[in-house]
Amino acid sequence: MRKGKMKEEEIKKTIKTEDGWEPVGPTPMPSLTDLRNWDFRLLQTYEPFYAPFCDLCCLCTFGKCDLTEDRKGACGIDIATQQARWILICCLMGTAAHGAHGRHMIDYLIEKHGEDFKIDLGSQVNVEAPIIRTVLGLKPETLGDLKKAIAYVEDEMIHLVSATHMGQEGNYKDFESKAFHAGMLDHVALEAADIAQIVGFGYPTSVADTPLVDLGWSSVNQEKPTIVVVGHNALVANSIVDYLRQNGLNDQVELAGLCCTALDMTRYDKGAKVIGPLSRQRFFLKTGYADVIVTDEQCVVTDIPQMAKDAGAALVAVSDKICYGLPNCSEKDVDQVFKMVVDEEQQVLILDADKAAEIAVRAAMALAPKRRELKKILTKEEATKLAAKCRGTCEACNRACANLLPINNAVFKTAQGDFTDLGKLFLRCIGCAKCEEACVNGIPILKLMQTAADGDTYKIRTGRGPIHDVEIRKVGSPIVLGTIPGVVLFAGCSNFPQDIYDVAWLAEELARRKYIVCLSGCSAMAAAMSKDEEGRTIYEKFPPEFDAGCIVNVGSCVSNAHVVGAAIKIANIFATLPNRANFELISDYILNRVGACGVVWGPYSQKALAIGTGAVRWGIPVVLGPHGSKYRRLFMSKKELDDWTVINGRTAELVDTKEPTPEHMMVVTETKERALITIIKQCFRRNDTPPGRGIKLNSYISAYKQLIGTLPDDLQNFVRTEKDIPIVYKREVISYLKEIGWQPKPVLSLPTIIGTYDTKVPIEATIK
Amino acid sequence: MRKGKMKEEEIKKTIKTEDGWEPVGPTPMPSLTDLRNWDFRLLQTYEPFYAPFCDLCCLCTFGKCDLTEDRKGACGIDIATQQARWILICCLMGTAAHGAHGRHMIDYLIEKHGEDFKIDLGSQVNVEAPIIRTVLGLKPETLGDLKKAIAYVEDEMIHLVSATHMGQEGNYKDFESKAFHAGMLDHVALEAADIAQIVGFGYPTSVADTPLVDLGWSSVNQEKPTIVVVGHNALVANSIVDYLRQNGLNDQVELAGLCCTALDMTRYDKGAKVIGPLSRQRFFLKTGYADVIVTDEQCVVTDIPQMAKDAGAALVAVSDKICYGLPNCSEKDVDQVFKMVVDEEQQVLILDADKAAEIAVRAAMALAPKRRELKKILTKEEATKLAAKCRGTCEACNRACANLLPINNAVFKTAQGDFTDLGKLFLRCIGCAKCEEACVNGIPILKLMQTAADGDTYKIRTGRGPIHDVEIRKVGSPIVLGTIPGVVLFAGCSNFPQDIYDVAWLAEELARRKYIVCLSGCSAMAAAMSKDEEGRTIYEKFPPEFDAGCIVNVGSCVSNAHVVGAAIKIANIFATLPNRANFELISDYILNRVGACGVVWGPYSQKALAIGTGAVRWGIPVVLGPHGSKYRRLFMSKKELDDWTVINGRTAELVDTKEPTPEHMMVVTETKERALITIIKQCFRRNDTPPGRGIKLNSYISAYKQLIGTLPDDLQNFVRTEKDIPIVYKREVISYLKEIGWQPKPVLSLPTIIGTYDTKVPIEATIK
Amino acid sequence: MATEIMTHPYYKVNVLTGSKGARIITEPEEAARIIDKAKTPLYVFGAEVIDTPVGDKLLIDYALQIAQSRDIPICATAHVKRKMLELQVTPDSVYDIIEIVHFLKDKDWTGVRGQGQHDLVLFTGVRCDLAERGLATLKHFAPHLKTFAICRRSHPNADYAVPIIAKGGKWQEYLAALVKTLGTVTPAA
Amino acid sequence: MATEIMTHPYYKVNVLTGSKGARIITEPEEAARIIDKAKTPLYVFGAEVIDTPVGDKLLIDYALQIAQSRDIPICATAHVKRKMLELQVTPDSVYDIIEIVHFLKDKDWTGVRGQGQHDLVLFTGVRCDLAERGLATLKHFAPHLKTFAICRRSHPNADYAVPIIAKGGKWQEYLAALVKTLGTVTPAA
Ligand code: SF4
Ligand code: SF4
Ligand code: SF4
Ligand code: SF4
Ligand code: SF4
Ligand code: SF4
Ligand code: SF4
Ligand code: SF4
Repeated sequence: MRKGKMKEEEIKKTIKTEDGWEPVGPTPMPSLTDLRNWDFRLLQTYEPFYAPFCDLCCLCTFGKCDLTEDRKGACGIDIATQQARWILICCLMGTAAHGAHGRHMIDYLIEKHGEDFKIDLGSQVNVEAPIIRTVLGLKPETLGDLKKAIAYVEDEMIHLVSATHMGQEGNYKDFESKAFHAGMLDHVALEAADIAQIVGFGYPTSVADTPLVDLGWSSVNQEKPTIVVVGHNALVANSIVDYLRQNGLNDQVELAGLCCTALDMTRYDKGAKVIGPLSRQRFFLKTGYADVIVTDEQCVVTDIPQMAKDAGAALVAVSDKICYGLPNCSEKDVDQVFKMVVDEEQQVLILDADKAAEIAVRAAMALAPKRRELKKILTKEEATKLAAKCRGTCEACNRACANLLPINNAVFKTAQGDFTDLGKLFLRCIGCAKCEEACVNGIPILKLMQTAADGDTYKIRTGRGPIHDVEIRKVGSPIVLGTIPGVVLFAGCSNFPQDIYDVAWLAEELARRKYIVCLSGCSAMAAAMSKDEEGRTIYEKFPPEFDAGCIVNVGSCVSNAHVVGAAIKIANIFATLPNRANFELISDYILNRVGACGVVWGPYSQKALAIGTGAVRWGIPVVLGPHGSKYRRLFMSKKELDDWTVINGRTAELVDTKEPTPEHMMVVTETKERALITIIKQCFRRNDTPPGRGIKLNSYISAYKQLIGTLPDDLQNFVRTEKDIPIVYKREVISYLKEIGWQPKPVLSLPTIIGTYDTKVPIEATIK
Repeated sequence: MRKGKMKEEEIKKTIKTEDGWEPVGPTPMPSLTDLRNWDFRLLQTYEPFYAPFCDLCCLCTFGKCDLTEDRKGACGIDIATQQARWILICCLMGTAAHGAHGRHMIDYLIEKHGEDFKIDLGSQVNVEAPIIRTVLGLKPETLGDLKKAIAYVEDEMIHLVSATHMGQEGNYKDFESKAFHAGMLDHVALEAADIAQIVGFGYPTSVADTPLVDLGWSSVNQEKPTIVVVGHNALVANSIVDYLRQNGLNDQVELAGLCCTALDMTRYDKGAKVIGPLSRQRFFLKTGYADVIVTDEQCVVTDIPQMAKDAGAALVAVSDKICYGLPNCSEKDVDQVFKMVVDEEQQVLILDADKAAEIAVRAAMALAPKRRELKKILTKEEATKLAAKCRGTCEACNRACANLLPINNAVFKTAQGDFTDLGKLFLRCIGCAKCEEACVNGIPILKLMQTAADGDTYKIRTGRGPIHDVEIRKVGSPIVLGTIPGVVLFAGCSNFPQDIYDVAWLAEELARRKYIVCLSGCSAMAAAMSKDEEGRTIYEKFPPEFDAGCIVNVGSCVSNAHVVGAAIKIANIFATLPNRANFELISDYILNRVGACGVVWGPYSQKALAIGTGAVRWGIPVVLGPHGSKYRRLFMSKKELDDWTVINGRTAELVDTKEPTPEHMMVVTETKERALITIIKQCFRRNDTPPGRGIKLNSYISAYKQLIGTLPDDLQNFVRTEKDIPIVYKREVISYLKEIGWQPKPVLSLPTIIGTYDTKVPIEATIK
Repeated sequence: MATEIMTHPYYKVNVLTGSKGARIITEPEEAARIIDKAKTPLYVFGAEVIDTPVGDKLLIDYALQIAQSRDIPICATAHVKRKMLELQVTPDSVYDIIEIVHFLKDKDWTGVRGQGQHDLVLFTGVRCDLAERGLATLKHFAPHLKTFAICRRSHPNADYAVPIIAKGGKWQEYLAALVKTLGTVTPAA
Repeated sequence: MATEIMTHPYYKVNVLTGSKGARIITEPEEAARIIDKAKTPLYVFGAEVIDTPVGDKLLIDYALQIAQSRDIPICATAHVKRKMLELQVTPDSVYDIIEIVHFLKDKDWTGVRGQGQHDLVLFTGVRCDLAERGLATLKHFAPHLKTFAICRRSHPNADYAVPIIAKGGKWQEYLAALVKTLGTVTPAA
């Protein structure tokens, strides 16, 4: 529905229009269709690419409907639209996960500190919430304001979920527009959630060189009572820290975590340990090192109750999202619950953070002495024996592997006492446990891996949160000119196709080439698992300031917001474009002028899909690893065959740039080699000055030569004039260009697509 | 999270605790886990029955995961839990559809009338919103209060959607509890939406004998310019009525509708026509009778743009849920849009109700004269000729049919000039068009059906909205005693397995037996499509007052709320149980004492699933037609093998009733015969007095004998003492009972399951 | 070595999306062997047995013959019992289709004759989409028994299924041969 | 008449959930015929051709021989080009796998040699899950061409697929026979 007057008044009130930090732009708190024209403009260049996972639709009782060969469902839907609907459903799961997480966090902190608790991100951060400012038009000043941001997400969500019902949206483009909306809402939720926890828990902010903390499964001291927190919401983990501190138990109890809860917990307590990403959950929990397992929410493998039982560990579930059918002990007396947990070996649900924390600590201390025997991993001899039945031939394991790994050979070698291959396999294993389940001889393959895995400990820098305004001022110009070749964010999950080291390799290759490299979540953890000859991880080797050649851990998944925020801040702080309720203006700026690129090398989750989809709406291209093809949708141009006409902001004239940049908005690459090249390319922008483009091309050519051995095959697409050509390669490039009949292309200093579609944003707004 | 103090304060404010109409019960605005113990108690007796539609899970990029033979997904999920997750996803789609609909309706009406517009449902209705009162604890007095109800739905929804993400909930019972929550929220949304439209548009309320209006495709006068509205949200349809009235065009333009929009539009204007339910959409739109098609939202077949094009009709989409990729003309000048639609034959999206209404009317008037030729259906000769290629042997049509119909023979006969079979087929056709698509000879089967279909016009009573308090007072006692044998609601969609007449048959059989029979939505329409020898539909034959032997059309899908509301009101008004924030108390009362049963004979939609799932949480059993098995989940007891212990409210003692009532909470039946028997049985309640049970058993036995030919095979389960046995069958029954060794069972006057599980509701509360 | 399983039954709404599909029992003799081997079989009669003609007979005629050849207890679903009584046969139990499936899931159920859970369940005449759902339930949740869909539209979710038999004549032949084989072979044990 | 299609490839994550599955080309000779009949074929080399041993050779050796037998243009994905250059072959085009699939969807695309869209696309050495996704894309959105997955793990979403060949030796035999047949049969047209 079009917004009526009352709705408009309501919005004005919500965003405190009178608060005159900037005039309110055209799209305050945009609803479903408000940015649809922008979306359609993007889709015109970047066509959705669908890879159906199933020929059918099974969503309603008219089905299953066969959608092959132009068949339509009983409802009339076609295969492309069905894929797009699916994408929307998945994006909504992601957005909801973050939104609910944010809501929970904010409600909790409001209970603790009150609605009026001030948002203060320290002396270095004045533009505290670039996403919320741009999307809603609200400058959040208190926790209560963050709640408004989440309420907006909630309000929009119901409409989006509604659209997925049978007999609703009938066009794939509109589903994609709605998915973009979900993605954008996701970013609002991310930002609100991370700001809330930063201010509410006093996480680091306005510092770049946050502490280095221990990472790796061996960093856990199995001599001590051990609590392992698993999930994405550090609220209870932080309560455990508080309880330990209050009771002087810090040194006596080991607190470690898996996934983002671990990362966020280290922002609260640098003594906490990070075991690793999602892929390490089963692997670690099966060691039995944990005396108490605390599950919160998101990306928590659902068979933890069984694993806890097998390992003789206590399980405390603390989220209404994951209740495992357990008795709800939230209102019970602590001693009574303690008894249930320790004496009766019951697994429990406790939705009270303080109570859960106390139980976890007390149970760990009570259980640890009895569990000594259970904390052993297999000796090589035992492992060899267990592997003995494997002849390496049946391959049932391989066929079941979610990562297509050659398990048979590794297990067979293990049976011979050779653990090398299994050790290598472990580095590619995503921890799905399907091999074990499939093994016809019941070999406990994950347990064998524990024996094969090295026991190193690594250093990871704790998440630093928002990028500082002053950093933005410094890098804004070189980024927009192109002389800093790009800002790359490695986000998301550990569903890596290849070695766990890939992310570290990619990050390092880029940092070496002076890209600004940021990491978050499981990627940030994985990148820490690789050391150079001197034993240093990339966090120790590269500077933590947001500048050319840095390695920045922004934090957990919710911290991804800050990198998108940095792109917005470049437009807002550096280029002084107004961002208040000005989504299109800012996104157009990013798309055309900010060489940013998101990478999800191990895409798995619906959350990562939502984040990626949101990034695309902001004009930030996304590069995915091969598992990303199972998301079923990408956004790709037809390269030089497409129309790349934009508007010259200065003259308001249409100019056919003939330059496919950014080339794709969401693309999958198969190998890390190809990923590197693609990332570099996705950082090209139309706005690049010749020196800037020269630097970017220099990266591109050097990487291409290094990995593929020749000049890039599509180099001609990105050289606009001879001035773009990097000096070192000048002769070679010119001769190549001549050979293939290259023609110069226009260079625009103020490119924009505003004005190439129906929008309320005037072209003039783009040049400030 | 457990609710904190601030949250509790916020809730108190929202529900105006100080407003002392009743003390606030234990669960005001319950969140995800607040009613979990109640749910688990239900699930203990009524186990989820899963019928997986697929062996795999394809929800994240770790998949597809094979879940057969106890295999788990990479995330650890098992097949049962995966089904339950799917159910939750589908329920959420339904809840969101109604919630977003309600939000849209309420926002629109607030724009029109203001937030403080009073809710007044007339002299007969004082308990205006039993569901909202019971669930939230709020007595809504204004449109603004209804908005609060929807806001509550929105707030809860994000958490539920979150739980469907990979790596969240890991137990099927908890997924079902969340699905119950979604279903209950759905009911809140239904009630809010229908109350809003009743008061905002002045729909009938506090009258029982609402007008009889025309139904059937032939009721549309194809001589006049014709607008056909399709969907579930009558907002724009009502604007069209307004526009026609304001411009004195009522008599000149034909306004007709398909699905619930049609029903709701006749509540606004009794001159509007109802074409029919969802199953008639394609059938009718292919006649070309519509000059302008207006699509709003929900259950709108997604290939309408193509059908409109084929029929040369204009298409105006008016909802942000269904935009079809069309240009958004909401802000354009009306004349300009008129030109686009009429001259340029463009299909358009208009999100402004008044503008859409004006365009629809003006376009219809402009197009009608040119479209005369297009409004023809095939002559028998033409149809015979088109069918000629069919030899009836390839059966491609049959194999594709979503309703498993024998199309080949009917088409083959048509080719011989005999339309009888095709006419009969039409009555079983659900309009999926798959036959047509599959036909190897490209025979336009739906168009042939137009020729074969009879052209009768029928009468349906317009939706009457809420049941009156005075009616409740009258029927409360006989219902609770059992002397009115039951309240049956036929709700939902037209995905009927058998003849469209089935619902009319079932309704009539029950009304004859003095059940209170209510209908809504597509079922209400379908039931109108059957006439007796005197040409009367059931709406003409049976009284419209909510009393024994009535036939009540409550209205559209959102009006279903009023039947659940009636059950609540029986507890609240008749039995004077407090309902404010007292979900468990009221549901326990319904489960044990109110013989209500919901029937969805043609279940198809996620909305119907949400409604049904919600009903179960309220203690109302649901009977589904066979397509309901494709929902994948039912709730069934093991009959006499289960433990049927309840508490005697008077003595607070446990009593093993040995009586499986209600027997199942969600069950599928294959045939209408079996459905009738099952519905009758599902109306049994533990609270039935012997005379009441006698009356119910009388129905049961008579129906069983009529349809199956013997005494019921499970009669012994439901005869508690000899006093229960209906006089007419006394001898026969007693001899049967003897034969099988029946033993008497206890009869409880105040049965309750409160107290058989962990709850805050004291047993004493159940006896008032 | 590419595993091929039955995935496409007669009805498209029943296409198998999965990894475990029925074994197709092309030969009636093989069908007879499967039935013969069962120790505690059950035969579920669906509503369609009543009025589905098979040549000059009704489906129920063949189903009854099969049941009687091995004294297989019958569960009459829907309103099938009425017709059975007309034919002078009393069903061993009356449950609706979903109810009997629900009981079959429980491995400790005592079966319709109280002699223990069934090891093979035959289905005939259940509406095909509904049958397919019930078979899916049993496939996943009743590992303790096998299902055999004696239906010419074929059922991928069963353990054993008849191939699609389009022609009425062939179907009658199949059923007749099955009955005949059951009649000639001496019952196992 | 129960339609049986290939649904179970080597990898479980690639199980077909659908209604349109590959034809299994069991005989290398038939594979050769399919390739031979194509008018404008294309061969897509995936990253794994580089380092996957096939007996004493590499996968790329066979792939190259197949391509060269009919002058089939090659699209080198990932970083395959490097290896090809080492082998003194220049690929006709360099796109990453998803990019080439994207172009193949467009029936008006001129193909890698500018001579029109391809009618048959061979794939070898693409990571199996990714290949399966690309093949699904083409199955649904490129009705104008056929795909042939020359991969011993088998691909249900292709139009033509090799059966699962577990043993390395057999796989080498298959490839060798294919190359040999292509070498002996005179190219069509
Ligand atoms: S969409 Fe997924 S769940 Fe549905 S049939 Fe296909 S693979 Fe199975
Ligand atoms: S939503 Fe449409 S395509 Fe999917 S099962 Fe239902 S009718 Fe078929
Ligand atoms: S646990 Fe690792 S090795 Fe085993 S199947 Fe999963 S990804 Fe493959
Ligand atoms: S399934 Fe087990 S026995 Fe077979 S190859 Fe794999 S590890 Fe060895
Ligand atoms: S990065 Fe991905 S897998 Fe890791 S914790 Fe975040 S969402 Fe989960
Ligand atoms: S959600 Fe779980 S079962 Fe489903 S595809 Fe992902 S890992 Fe597999
Ligand atoms: S349109 Fe009717 S007859 Fe045709 S396939 Fe659908 S339900 Fe069957
Ligand atoms: S598909 Fe067409 S030709 Fe074949 S039987 Fe059906 S109506 Fe006749």
